[in-house]
Amino acid sequence: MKKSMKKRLSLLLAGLLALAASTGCVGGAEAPVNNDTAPQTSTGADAGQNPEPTATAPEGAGTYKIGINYMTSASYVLVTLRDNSVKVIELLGSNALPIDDDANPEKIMQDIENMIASSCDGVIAWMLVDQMFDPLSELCERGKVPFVLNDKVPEDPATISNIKANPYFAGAIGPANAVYGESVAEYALAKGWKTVLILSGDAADPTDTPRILAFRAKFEAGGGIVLNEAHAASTADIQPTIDNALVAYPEPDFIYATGPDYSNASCDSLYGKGWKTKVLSSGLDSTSLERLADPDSPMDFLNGDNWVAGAFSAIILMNELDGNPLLDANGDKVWYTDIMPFGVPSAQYDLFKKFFIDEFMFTAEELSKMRTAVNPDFNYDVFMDVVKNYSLEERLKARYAEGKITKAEMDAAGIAVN
Amino acid sequence: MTRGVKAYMGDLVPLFTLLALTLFFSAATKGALLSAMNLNNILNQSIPPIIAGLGMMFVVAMGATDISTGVVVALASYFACMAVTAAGFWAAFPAAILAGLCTGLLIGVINTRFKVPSFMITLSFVISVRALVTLMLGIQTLQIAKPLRDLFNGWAVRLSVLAGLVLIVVYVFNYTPLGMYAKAIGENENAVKYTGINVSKVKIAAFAISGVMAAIAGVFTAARVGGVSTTLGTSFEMKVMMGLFIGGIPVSGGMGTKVSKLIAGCLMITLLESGLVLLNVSGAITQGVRGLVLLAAVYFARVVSLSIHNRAEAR
Amino acid sequence: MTSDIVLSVTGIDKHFGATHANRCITLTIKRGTVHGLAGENGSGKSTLASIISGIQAPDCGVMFKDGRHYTPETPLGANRQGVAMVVQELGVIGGLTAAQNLFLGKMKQFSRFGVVNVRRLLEAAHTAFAKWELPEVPLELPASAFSIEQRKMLELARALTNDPDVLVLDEISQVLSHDNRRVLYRFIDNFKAGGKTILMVTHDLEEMLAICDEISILRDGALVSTHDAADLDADKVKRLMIGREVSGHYYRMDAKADYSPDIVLKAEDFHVPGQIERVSFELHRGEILGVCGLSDAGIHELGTALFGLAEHRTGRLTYIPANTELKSAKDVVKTHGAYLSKDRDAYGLMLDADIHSNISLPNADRLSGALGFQNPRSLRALSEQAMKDYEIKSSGLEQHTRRLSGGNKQKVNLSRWLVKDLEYIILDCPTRGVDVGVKAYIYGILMELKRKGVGIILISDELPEAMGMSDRIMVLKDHRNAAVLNREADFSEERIVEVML
Amino acid sequence: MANIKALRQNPRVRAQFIIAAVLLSLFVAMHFVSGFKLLSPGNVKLLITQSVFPAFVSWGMMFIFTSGIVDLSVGANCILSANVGVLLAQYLGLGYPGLILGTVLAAVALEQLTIFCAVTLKIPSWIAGLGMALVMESATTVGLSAYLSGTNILWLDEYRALGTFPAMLAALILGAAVSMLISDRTAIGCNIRAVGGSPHVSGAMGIDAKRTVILGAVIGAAFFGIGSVFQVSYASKFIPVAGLGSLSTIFNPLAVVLLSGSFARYINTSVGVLVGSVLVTSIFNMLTLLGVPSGTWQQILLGAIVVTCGMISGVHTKGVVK
Repeated sequence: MKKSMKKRLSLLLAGLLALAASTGCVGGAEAPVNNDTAPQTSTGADAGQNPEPTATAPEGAGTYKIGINYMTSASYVLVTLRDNSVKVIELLGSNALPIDDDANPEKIMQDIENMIASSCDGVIAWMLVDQMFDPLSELCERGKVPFVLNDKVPEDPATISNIKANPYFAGAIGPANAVYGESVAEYALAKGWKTVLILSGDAADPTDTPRILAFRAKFEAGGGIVLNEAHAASTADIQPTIDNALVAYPEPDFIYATGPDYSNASCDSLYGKGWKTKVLSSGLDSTSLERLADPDSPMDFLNGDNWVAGAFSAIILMNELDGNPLLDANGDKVWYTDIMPFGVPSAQYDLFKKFFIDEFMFTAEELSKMRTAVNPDFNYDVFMDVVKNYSLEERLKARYAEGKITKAEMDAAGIAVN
Repeated sequence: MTRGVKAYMGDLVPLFTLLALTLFFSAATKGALLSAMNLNNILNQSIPPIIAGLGMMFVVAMGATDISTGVVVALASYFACMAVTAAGFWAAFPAAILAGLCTGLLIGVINTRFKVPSFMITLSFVISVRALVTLMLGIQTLQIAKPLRDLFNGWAVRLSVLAGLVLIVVYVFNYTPLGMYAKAIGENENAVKYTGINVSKVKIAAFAISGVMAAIAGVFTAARVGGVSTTLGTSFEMKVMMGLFIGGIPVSGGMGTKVSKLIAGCLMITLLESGLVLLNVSGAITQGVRGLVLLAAVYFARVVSLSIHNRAEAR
Repeated sequence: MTSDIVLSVTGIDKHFGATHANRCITLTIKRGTVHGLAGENGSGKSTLASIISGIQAPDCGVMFKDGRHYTPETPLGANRQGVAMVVQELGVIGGLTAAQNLFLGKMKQFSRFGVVNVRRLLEAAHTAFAKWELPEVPLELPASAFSIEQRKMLELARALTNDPDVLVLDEISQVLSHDNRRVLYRFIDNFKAGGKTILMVTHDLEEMLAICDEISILRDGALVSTHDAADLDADKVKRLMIGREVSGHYYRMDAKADYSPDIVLKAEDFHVPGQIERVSFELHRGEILGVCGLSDAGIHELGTALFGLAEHRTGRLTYIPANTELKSAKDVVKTHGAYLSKDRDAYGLMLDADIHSNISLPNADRLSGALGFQNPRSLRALSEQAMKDYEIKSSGLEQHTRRLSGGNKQKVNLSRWLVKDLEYIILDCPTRGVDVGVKAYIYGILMELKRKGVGIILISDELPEAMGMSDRIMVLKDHRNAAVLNREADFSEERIVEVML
Repeated sequence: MANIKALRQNPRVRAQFIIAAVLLSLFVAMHFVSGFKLLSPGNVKLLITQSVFPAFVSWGMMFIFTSGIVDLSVGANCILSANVGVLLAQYLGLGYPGLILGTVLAAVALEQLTIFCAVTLKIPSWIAGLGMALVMESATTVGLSAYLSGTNILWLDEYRALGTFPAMLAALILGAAVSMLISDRTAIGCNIRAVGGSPHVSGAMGIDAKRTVILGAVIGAAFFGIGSVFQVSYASKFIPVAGLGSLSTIFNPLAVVLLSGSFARYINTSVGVLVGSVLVTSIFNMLTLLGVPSGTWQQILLGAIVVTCGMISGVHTKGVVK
């Protein structure tokens, strides 16, 4: 009896250890982590002396272990944002350590602490709400680890100046959330629609709230009427919430859903009702895009930037770690919250899928050029040009220039090329 | 081995498990686990669950359930932040404690006066109080000012509050009638009632203590993350509960409820979360590995305590 | 099959850890008889009963039933071989209805394609009670709603659904009230008349002598001897059980009521809806006031209500020396009162806690100082003192109460109150489930308390006990105070039963 | 038999009438207040459709919880097994059999893992459930991310006939009938309660406790597996969650189980689950119709209603309440 128990126990433990070890290796398999035992390497100079630079990292550009926190593994939005950072880091020959925050604000701080303790050279930070930025900044300063703000950027002036004063602050980049909402409102007003149901998640979600506020301001100023703002308390509640709202407010002109989960639930709810109601949303996931391309689907408008902030923030951090921070004319770090969303017309869907979803939107070559250590011409202004010009068309043109897209395909997509 | 020693050994099992986990992770991380900075982190991260657990222990000792801890964290930190904004610095703890106390008293009164099972009450609190915080907080940003944050995050306050609370709870739990009654209710509520003890009062007190401790944990949590948000403390109660039960506190409560087990359990969980990051286990799979290791740790502790028990029995 | 020996056990031996519970017991039980097992607490009679019932397996030894090997590995196995039991370890399950409890594990016989025919189940349940003229319990209600007597009747009916040749009854009459005991005795007669056999364990020697045909006496796990009941009397049984001469009486000897005129407790118009109807009485210093009545007369409810645990209680209960009204259990404890519930395991002890915790529980408040501080040493000293003063046999203060014998459990239960200076105490069947030795010991304690001037309310299901110990007896009938009888004048069984009915 | 008849006319029946009357008048009143929307055919269809999942999960949990296992992994289990079913049906081309059998078998198998931890490894069921919830959530997200690109949701595009109204209505009625049949009219239903009540006594009565708990879990998991099939057919997806977010999936069913348990004195538990599920679903629907904001006030009111129901049922509760 006791013997069999012991055997079972040891088997179980052995299995666990193997699992833990194997998953541990996955994280570090591509390049051994050099900084395991080394003290904090906070500047590029230190990291540059790294004894075993990997093949893809040229002279002067170090390899780093970079921590990325992301809210939850269960959201396409947040996972894509994470993956964009991870891909940039990996394409540049460094190692990413993405940590799941378990959808928990306390865990965000805990994860950052743990990243610092596990000798990450830099941190790509995603903070849930404004008040978390100050603690983050202090934490990284104490740990002497450079950090970049990814996607979420604070609005409070005091917080902003605190962060900018932090020597370990590398930059901040995020989408133009208000523009997301406004462009939906503009589109609807142009179509002459008057009534709307808004479907969103948590009633105080920091991403959705500015979008909704901007949308309401614009739409109501244009004479539109918001029938109801429906908030789902959890993912399981999304479907019933929109179902119920559509009983209470039947056949609105359109539904403004703030993200993929909500737009898809809205489409499902409208399915078979035979209403003229359309769905307008943000977030470029494949299901939404396929529905947009389908003339029978109520999905009518989508915008987004494919969560590119994740990629840009990684570039900012890599340059910072190389010892080549991106500084503007005043010597300030990147602080940009206006990444513009774009729409994906159905004619361009196939190309979008190929070059944004199946492949990465930047090539390794493009990325390596965005590193001053490799390409001395790269600087703040060049970077800002890349950011400001970023759009579906611009990206497709770049692929065209590389010969990956034919002229015929570009014409079919309605993009003029010379 | 005498019975006394046996009981003592049984209490030590969670500590052994903790030690085993520590050894494993420090070996696997080549000592990084025990670096000064990481020890700081582990302590830091364990403080809120330990504090909340100190309160929840009273409820668990009675064999009752309190899953409202997470929402009390959110509610209390909301009031703490409001009080700081409105009245100043000093008001944080009183406001939070008052919020926690009221919630706990309410749960206790509904439980004893209206005979509603505590699991049901606290479940409905989880559903509704979270929504209440969302409603009150709305889109405003409630920040905890830097000096206050520094104070709460500073070693002096953090450690002294933790040590103070541990001492107070050890005292109340082991050296006063209240603690004894709470444990006795877990053993046999009727027996307690039939010795002339006002069981309702004890229960209300236990829920109130649980609420107050959750509130204090809430202030520390808010200080750590800089303020309140609507999702603050989400599934925090499950973390605390895991800490309690992994430490070996019986689900049915009673005399086996010990402060040392709670502390060992909470440290184990934090250690696990931290250790996996140090091992570069990343992404969604971390959660699964954590679940498996938790199950293994509980199983291990059970097997060990069983074999100690059997050996003592055989003599 | 026609042999007159239905069951024989040979060389049964059983150890529990260091305890040698049964020592090579060899015993034969004759068909169509009631066979009693007598012995002190811890003499091994319950162990033997549970081995025969298949609850415990013997370390060695064999058993034969109807001349064939009898190997009950489980109670179910025993049932299949014609042995059924009503024992303490196998209660009823509160979440199930009475009918489901009756046929638990036998649902298949009412099932077709796995679906139970509820009507047939209820009919069968009804028949099970009717067949032996047992008082039927509400069949469709969950057993959690039942009183302890109803539960016992249900257990008895459940055992009988197996249609056993041998029925093991372990201390069943202990929980039964006077009238239900009569039902039990009538049943035993009927059962025996059908040529079936009963193996009975009881602490009530008078009862045992009255209904058993043969009595086997156990001491320290070994069989002393087996006798015809006709050859025995109570003193002889006691002597055999204890192994030495014991005084013939353990009740008090004096025939006169003897107590101080000072009143300790005074109840006026004491009323609990549906339980107690306007009861008034006075308890004097040094008085033992017996309380008797039929099963539903409300005697046990009176105890609970006096202790302040009944809901919607009206009327006054006053502690006269301080002239304070007692409204809650706390008031009773504060005025140096105490209460002992009838159901010791459910309402008295924390069975899975150690002796120390159990003794400390009612004294914690009293012994705590500033800031509620309890000195572990003084608590421990108290427990040690209680253990010593009341001769609790155990392996130490850390022993779990569950492992103690019934008598020692009751000593723990009593001693924790007696270690403080009491003014009055309400005892509900204090000798339930304890052996003669402890019984005598408890009566001794009562006399000691009486001498100290403590007022005692002795609620009892056993008339001899009430008559033997009380100065006055209050008889409740239909929740009312029907009469208060005096030791000198009215103490006879006929008189009391007359008032009861 | 007279005895039995008398019992039938006990306060229980009266209480059932009162509860039915209160609920009915609530619905009728709300129908008028909501501008004749609540009981409109379309909305009644919706209410029934939405009730199916919580009802099946509650029935399932009822069987598991009654046997003494508090399993909090049910939500994670539903999500994982539904996605397994969709994967088999659509991506491996197994159609309806794949969807239904795949989901139900996955639910049963996963539940057996939890039960193995709780019963065989003797890990307290709370911990076993939470631990397995962590593992299952992680398995869902990791598994799906390996399979999908451009989204993290596995869509059920075909094989959605079970999500239509007639199927949902039939499911609800059949579910209640089968649950009632199993829990009240079969030996296993009785045994589950017996084991939950006292493993020792039921063991002595020849009931194998371990086997009963395992069987109870099989029945329970089959119920919530079927519930997941209907849910995924109706909503065409079962969005994965992480970080113990699956717990919020079962908050409403948990409330339903507790409610039906506390009204067990008056209403058969299986029927109570049905009524409770429709009620909880309707509360959100009603409040939306009344213009009460979702995500805040609706949840606050649900919490208040659960506690109030608990208080009402607690009026006659005697004895120990934990």
